[in-house]
Amino acid sequence: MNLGATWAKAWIRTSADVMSEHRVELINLDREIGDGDHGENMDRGFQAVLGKLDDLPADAAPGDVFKLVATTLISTVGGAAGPLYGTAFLKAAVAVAGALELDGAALVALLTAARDGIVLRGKAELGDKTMVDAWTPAVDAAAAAHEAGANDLDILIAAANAAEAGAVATEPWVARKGRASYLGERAIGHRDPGAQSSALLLRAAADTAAA
Amino acid sequence: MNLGATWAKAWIRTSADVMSEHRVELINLDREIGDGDHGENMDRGFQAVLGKLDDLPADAAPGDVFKLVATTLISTVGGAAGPLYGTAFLKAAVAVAGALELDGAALVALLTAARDGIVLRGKAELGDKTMVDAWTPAVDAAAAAHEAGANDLDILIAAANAAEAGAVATEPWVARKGRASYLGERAIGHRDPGAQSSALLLRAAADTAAA
Amino acid sequence: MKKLVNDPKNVVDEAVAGFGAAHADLVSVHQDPNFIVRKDAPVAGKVGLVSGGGSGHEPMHGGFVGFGMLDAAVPGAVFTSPTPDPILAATKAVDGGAGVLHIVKNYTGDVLNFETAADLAAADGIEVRSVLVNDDVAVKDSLYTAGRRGVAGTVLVEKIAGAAADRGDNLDAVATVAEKVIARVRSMGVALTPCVVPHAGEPSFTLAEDEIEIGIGIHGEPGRERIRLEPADAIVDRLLGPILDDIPFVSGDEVLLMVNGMGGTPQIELYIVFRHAAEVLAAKGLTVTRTLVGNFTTSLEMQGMSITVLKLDQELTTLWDAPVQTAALRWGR
Amino acid sequence: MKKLVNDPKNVVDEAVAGFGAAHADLVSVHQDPNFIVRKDAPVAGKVGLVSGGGSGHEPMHGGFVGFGMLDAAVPGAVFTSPTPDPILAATKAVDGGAGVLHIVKNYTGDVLNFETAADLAAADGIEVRSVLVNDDVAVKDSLYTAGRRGVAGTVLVEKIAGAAADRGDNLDAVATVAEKVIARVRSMGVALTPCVVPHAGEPSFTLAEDEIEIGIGIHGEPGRERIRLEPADAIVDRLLGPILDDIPFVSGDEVLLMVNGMGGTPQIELYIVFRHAAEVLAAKGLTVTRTLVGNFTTSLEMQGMSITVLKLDQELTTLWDAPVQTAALRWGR
Ligand SMILES: Nc1ncnc2c1ncn2[C@@H]1O[C@H](COP(=O)(O)OP(=O)(O)O)[C@@H](O)[C@H]1O
Ligand SMILES: Nc1ncnc2c1ncn2[C@@H]1O[C@H](COP(=O)(O)OP(=O)(O)O)[C@@H](O)[C@H]1O
Ligand SMILES: [Mg+2]
Ligand SMILES: [Mg+2]
Ligand SMILES: [Mg+2]
Ligand SMILES: [Mg+2]
Repeated sequence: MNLGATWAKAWIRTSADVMSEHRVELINLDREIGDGDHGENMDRGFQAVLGKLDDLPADAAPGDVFKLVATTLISTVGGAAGPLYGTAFLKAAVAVAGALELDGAALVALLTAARDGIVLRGKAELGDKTMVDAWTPAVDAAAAAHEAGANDLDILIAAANAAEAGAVATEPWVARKGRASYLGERAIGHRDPGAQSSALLLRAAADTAAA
Repeated sequence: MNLGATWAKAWIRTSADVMSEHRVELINLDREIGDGDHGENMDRGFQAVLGKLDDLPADAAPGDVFKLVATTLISTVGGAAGPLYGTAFLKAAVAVAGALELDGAALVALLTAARDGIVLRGKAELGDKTMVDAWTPAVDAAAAAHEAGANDLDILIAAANAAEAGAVATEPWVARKGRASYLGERAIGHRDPGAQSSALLLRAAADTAAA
Repeated sequence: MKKLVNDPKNVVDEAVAGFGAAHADLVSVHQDPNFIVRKDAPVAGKVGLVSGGGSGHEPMHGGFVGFGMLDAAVPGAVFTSPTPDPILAATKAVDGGAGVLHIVKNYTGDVLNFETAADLAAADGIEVRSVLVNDDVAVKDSLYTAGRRGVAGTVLVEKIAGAAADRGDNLDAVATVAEKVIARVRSMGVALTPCVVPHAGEPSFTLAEDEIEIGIGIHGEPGRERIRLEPADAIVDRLLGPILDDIPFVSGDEVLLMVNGMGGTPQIELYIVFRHAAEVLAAKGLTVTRTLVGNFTTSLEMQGMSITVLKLDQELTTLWDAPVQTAALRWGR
Repeated sequence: MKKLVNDPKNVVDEAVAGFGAAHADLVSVHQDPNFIVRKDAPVAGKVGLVSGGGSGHEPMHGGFVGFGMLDAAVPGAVFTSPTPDPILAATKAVDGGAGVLHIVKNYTGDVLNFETAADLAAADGIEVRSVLVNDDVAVKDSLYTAGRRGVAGTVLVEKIAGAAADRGDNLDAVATVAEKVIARVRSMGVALTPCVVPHAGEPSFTLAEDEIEIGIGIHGEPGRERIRLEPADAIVDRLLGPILDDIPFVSGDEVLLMVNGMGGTPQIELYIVFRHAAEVLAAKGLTVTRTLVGNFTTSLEMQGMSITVLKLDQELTTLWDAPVQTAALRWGR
């Protein structure tokens, strides 16, 4: 699939399905080292987005889709994840503003802007055991794939793979941001829920591009 | 043993031990159809009596012992059992006032007065599933044994046996007095805790007389 | 059993001591025997109000001692009526010469022990009247039971009678208004979980993960009926039915609606219950003009709640609104 | 999971509606988005106070809306910070022209959502200041954590800042007194049982029959340390140690001592805790001049409690004593 508005909407629709499907898994991860709401938050947010996607004008660009996602997540998710994902999509929307179809460079710019937005709001560094630990490897892998001449789909697959690996990599760590940081050593052995939802989101991006 | 003050005190001391030993059993009976405090109440009360028995003058009569038991139970047991047992011992004390040693007739008078005291305070009838269902058979058995010419010990054994049978007999009944009456049909199958503690008390009377 | 206690035998003594330390501006606490009196007791010329009963129902009754409500509260052992001694001592401590009203919940133990204390007080020349609260419609008031139990409606009796006493009503008048509240108040409760008496160490009954008890009392005693867990609104309907049938309440009545937590239920659930209860009353044409939501008459850590409805009139509303200054109920000063 | 709820998705909406119905004399409730404001909001010329956060901590914050305390409370989903929209709407609803103070508990989600709302309000020409409450000494305030959490001390910040606003202090002054309370208040908590978030349906952690969690927060999150159950007094010692070391409090200080139930703990246990906590403070030479005991900052039905100590001075004591008229805290009117 070309990476135009149709793909952007499909990505978001698939993400909504994925968040519903993985709601309990994300809740359980968050019960272990947080407060047990992450799956509920993501599901609520993406369901709200789903209800609004059809209101977009027919000529909406991908950036318009992401802007709608941003404002809807900000106004429905709450918690830490709401502002963080909201800012990510807002910055992503700005990064690809105007483009009707995204090429590899735009994809990398989109992912980079999203990650930068999360870091801007949350001030987390790599290794703090947050969603940044999924996004930064994803950005790096996407950039490397693009540089190596990969096509759009492969860039997204590289990003999704790296995000998944990044989420898994958070397991042995102590957390330094978010609720899990209160736990000290007891966070060890548990995957960060936000890193996991980030990996799900990026996998959805690749899956819809492959369709 | 002759049924003088020494016996009266021994009876009460043994009762204190028995209530401690059966504390959990009585609590459990009361958890089933009451509020789970009967064993605690009886134990607290008889332990308090124990602490005061030695203060009795050397020439105290059985009636004095029972009066002390009455006032102490009234002021330490609380709940339904406190006033009921308290009144029982108070009326028993009056019934045998002055006597230094109890004969068969006095024993029957004592038991009758105790039972009447309980009925006076609690207004329960036979079959209401209360301690009366232990006391009334005990009184009847004691009277019958006395009439048949039994000795003191055998009168007490007859009373204890009848009280135990009476307590067991409460099991299939619906209650019409006390907390168990709130349960309606659901009280069926459970022994009344107060009938059980009454049986324990009367068994202690017989056991100490046998010693 | 996990509880924030030291020796289970000292639970009541320590809690009463802590209560006294925490509310020294409102009450004085006497220990051995335990009772709690208004800081300014006895109030000369005022009818004294004494209530009491087993502990484990906090804030009832100690939390209701103070201006405009009780003069004294007498806590027994957990779920065990106090003995006559502390009731007598409290009665004497609050007698301001105008007599004392005993507000007694209708349980055999409470009735007998307060009765004895009242006799002893009378022998000491104190005029004592007693009222028996029996608002629990879960238990049929018949010859074949010990009668209906006193539950959360007791709080309303204490508040309203307390206001009457503090405005200067005499003993007869205070007893009369207390009886009036008793005649017009009905309650019924539900338990989601049992509670554990500290000295027993085990729950008084067990409920499966999908079961609830309808018609429980406040002593961790089993209720009348065990059913499968239902949505909150359905449970509310189950409790309100018998309550509204009992008096009966009629369209146009003004009522006070109380939703009382049993101790372990989050407030968020009590308000969910309140919302639907108010809807049901409105649908019956009743106007909820006064409200009370919270933990007032509890059963230790039991999860569950009771609903209480009081039929108001001008007098009762005025007395309800009168200032009250206690640890658990406070307004107007 | 047994709860008095209907559809778990509607828990907050229904509870907020019930709260509004129960306390219509004190507050107005707006739904979709949910926020609760003082009946007389906006109060012209008065600094508006807004707090909020995830639901499940009731009575915090809705129970503290009213004269002398908050102008608005913004409840999020259970244990989830509200989004900026309702915070913004509440901020606008209480702006009486003197600016608005946001009282924010220090959690990433709360901080970020209130930040966004404050930016949006500023863009609408409303002057907004924010204070971050972070009284929980269980979490070390270091570069390697999200900082200390805001827990029950929040209630004291809201009461005292609310009194300052109602006596006419300007935004700077109200923010300053709020910061002063934050600088002088410390808390720590313990859980005996976990709690169950309605939409999760499972407890956030599990504890064996003889285990307790020391240093829990208020979101059903695990604490810092799991130990064997101990007598209440020993647990109190464990919590008070870090609290008293942190500021530090010194002999001669006057303090407010708060014992806060986590939602499922019987009051009788809270007073047992209070008793020993007061003893310990006295032994350190601290004078407990003000007290607060009850469920104020809860974690749904969690059994446990937290202890909060605030170092008072004349100003804070005066503001604490000032009249307050809310659903959960009320005196002086
Ligand atoms: N400062 C931060 N920077 C980046 N991500 C963060 C930060 N704080 C929290 N997160 C992410 O947010 C996730 C938790 O989201 P969620 O459970 O929805 O919110 P809350 O923690 O408010 O309950 C964490 O797993 C983590 O990935
Ligand atoms: N009206 C009554 N007459 C006689 N016995 C009664 C009456 N009411 C209760 N009892 C007895 O009291 C026992 C309960 O005592 P206890 O548990 O100590 O008091 P409470 O019921 O106040 O908790 C019952 O098992 C029953 O035998
Ligand atoms: Mg979370
Ligand atoms: Mg009992
Ligand atoms: Mg009892
Ligand atoms: Mg959360």
